Amino acid sequence: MIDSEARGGVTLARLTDKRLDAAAAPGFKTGISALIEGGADRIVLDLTAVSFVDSSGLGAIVSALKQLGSRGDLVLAGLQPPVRKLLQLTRLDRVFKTYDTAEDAVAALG
Amino acid sequence: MIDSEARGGVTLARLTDKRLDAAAAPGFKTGISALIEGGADRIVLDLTAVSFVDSSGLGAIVSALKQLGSRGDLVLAGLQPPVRKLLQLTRLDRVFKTYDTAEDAVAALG
Amino acid sequence: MARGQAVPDRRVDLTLEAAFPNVAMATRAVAGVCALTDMKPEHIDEVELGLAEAINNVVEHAYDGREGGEVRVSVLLFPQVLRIDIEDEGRAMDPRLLVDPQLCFDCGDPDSLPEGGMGLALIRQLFDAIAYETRDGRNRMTLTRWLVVI
Amino acid sequence: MARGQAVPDRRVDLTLEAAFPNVAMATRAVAGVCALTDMKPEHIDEVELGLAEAINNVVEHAYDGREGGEVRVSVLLFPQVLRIDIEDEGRAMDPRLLVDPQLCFDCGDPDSLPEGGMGLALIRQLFDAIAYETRDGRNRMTLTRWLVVI
Ligand SMILES: Nc1ncnc2c1ncn2[C@@H]1O[C@H](COP(=O)(O)OP(=O)(O)O)[C@@H](O)[C@H]1O
Ligand SMILES: Nc1ncnc2c1ncn2[C@@H]1O[C@H](COP(=O)(O)OP(=O)(O)O)[C@@H](O)[C@H]1O
Repeated sequence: MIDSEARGGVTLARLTDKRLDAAAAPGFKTGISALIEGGADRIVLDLTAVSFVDSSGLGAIVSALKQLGSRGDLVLAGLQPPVRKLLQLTRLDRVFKTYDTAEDAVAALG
Repeated sequence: MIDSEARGGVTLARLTDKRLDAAAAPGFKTGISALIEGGADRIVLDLTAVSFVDSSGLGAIVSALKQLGSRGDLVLAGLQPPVRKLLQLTRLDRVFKTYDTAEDAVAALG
Repeated sequence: MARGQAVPDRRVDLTLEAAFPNVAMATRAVAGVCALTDMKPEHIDEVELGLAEAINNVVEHAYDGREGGEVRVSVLLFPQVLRIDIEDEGRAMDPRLLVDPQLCFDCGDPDSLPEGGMGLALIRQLFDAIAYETRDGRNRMTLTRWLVVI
Repeated sequence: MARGQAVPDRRVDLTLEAAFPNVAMATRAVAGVCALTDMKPEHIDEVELGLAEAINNVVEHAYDGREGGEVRVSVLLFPQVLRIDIEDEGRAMDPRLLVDPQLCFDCGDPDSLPEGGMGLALIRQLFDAIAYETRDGRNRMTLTRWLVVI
């Protein structure tokens, strides 16, 4: 569900499923939390494959951001229009940095 | 439902709805039949807007072809992939001439 | 060999009143569900067409075009299979009609071209397996489509 | 003024067992149905999101995450309106929660960021009208979306 890859000091975490919804959120939370506990502190979440996120999925991303706290950074890449819309509607677009592609995001964090 | 237009001796009949299915077939049949009775004998059926045709819709097109008989011609234009597929599966692709665009079809019949 | 009944990962049941305008509501709904799988768009189109033919038949034949009848369409997603059950309480179909439905016509003879009678032949081509049974006045057609090549 | 009940042009009813994996079956089904209208893809996405939030709430709150409960989602297409009714027989919601649901947080304070509590605020933003009523142990949320600008 999360494919992760070290890119220098940056962790590129790619979601492989199409949906990050209430059914998928618990699995995502476990996976991303394990990455953070394993030492990932600068994380690019690549959502290129994800066509749908609901508030449970977004809540799980927020929870990862909180787990990182001030010692790290988590940014989003490859947002499809419905995902971008959800960020706007919840105003969390003011909280998350977003990049068009995962490569852009890795370069910015690296 | 059918927008028709005289192009020289050719009648360009454009379907405006997305679907030509069992719900729409009777209305289509009435409309196309009226065109033929009104004297249309070389007809281009422009299906560009149509994303779905079922066997009832296709049967209605066949019935128009039969109504024309040997004194006329009816060709199809702008077939979307699902419509092309239906023609193949029913082997009626051997019966109907098809053109990529309505303009191509009008030129060929004109 | 005793074989247990598999439980689908996900399921939704649709009910519609038997009337042609409602058929597209069900077929579009199933097409929408198919987007949860890895099916290609052209394969989803095939499911939509085959299902439209099957439900049209229920409206036209099982309920003879009379309104008021109920059609139930159950959509079951298994890891590798999409199963769609279509149920009605109308006139039963002779299941032998499903064995080898034909599309016969002579290209050269316009009068022989089919204006109908294509539904069952399409359904046969568009699904990997079809079953039909009548039990306690309830007819059920089961349409199965593999989501993977095995 | 006596006003009669409008009859939809087309209708389909969905039933699902209250479980998160089934929610997408219903929301994708409704997204598929929306393609019958002239709605733009981004508006269909909005309906899908708002409906997902509403059904998730039924699974999570009305049925407290317990399995076995039934959720019914009716999809009604009128010439200018899409109406979706979501019904359950679980715990009723206090309808005052719908009046003015808020999304409050402080961008500068990570601890204040919401991990939940966004559903009702999203639903409010994504539909033109929302109603909720409980009658005879049955809860019904009605979500309405105009298909045209009036
Ligand atoms: N669901 C059904 N219930 C009862 N009879 C059916 C059903 N489906 C098909 N049939 C019978 O099988 C025949 C062939 O069906 P089909 O190939 O779909 O063509 P058409 O519907 O155009 O007649 C129908 O004319 C009808 O007699
Ligand atoms: N369908 C429902 N049935 C019962 N209670 C509900 C329902 N929907 C929402 N609620 C109540 O309203 C609160 C706010 O819901 P919402 O904004 O969706 O956020 P969340 O679901 O994350 O708590 C819920 O915590 C719950 O108490």
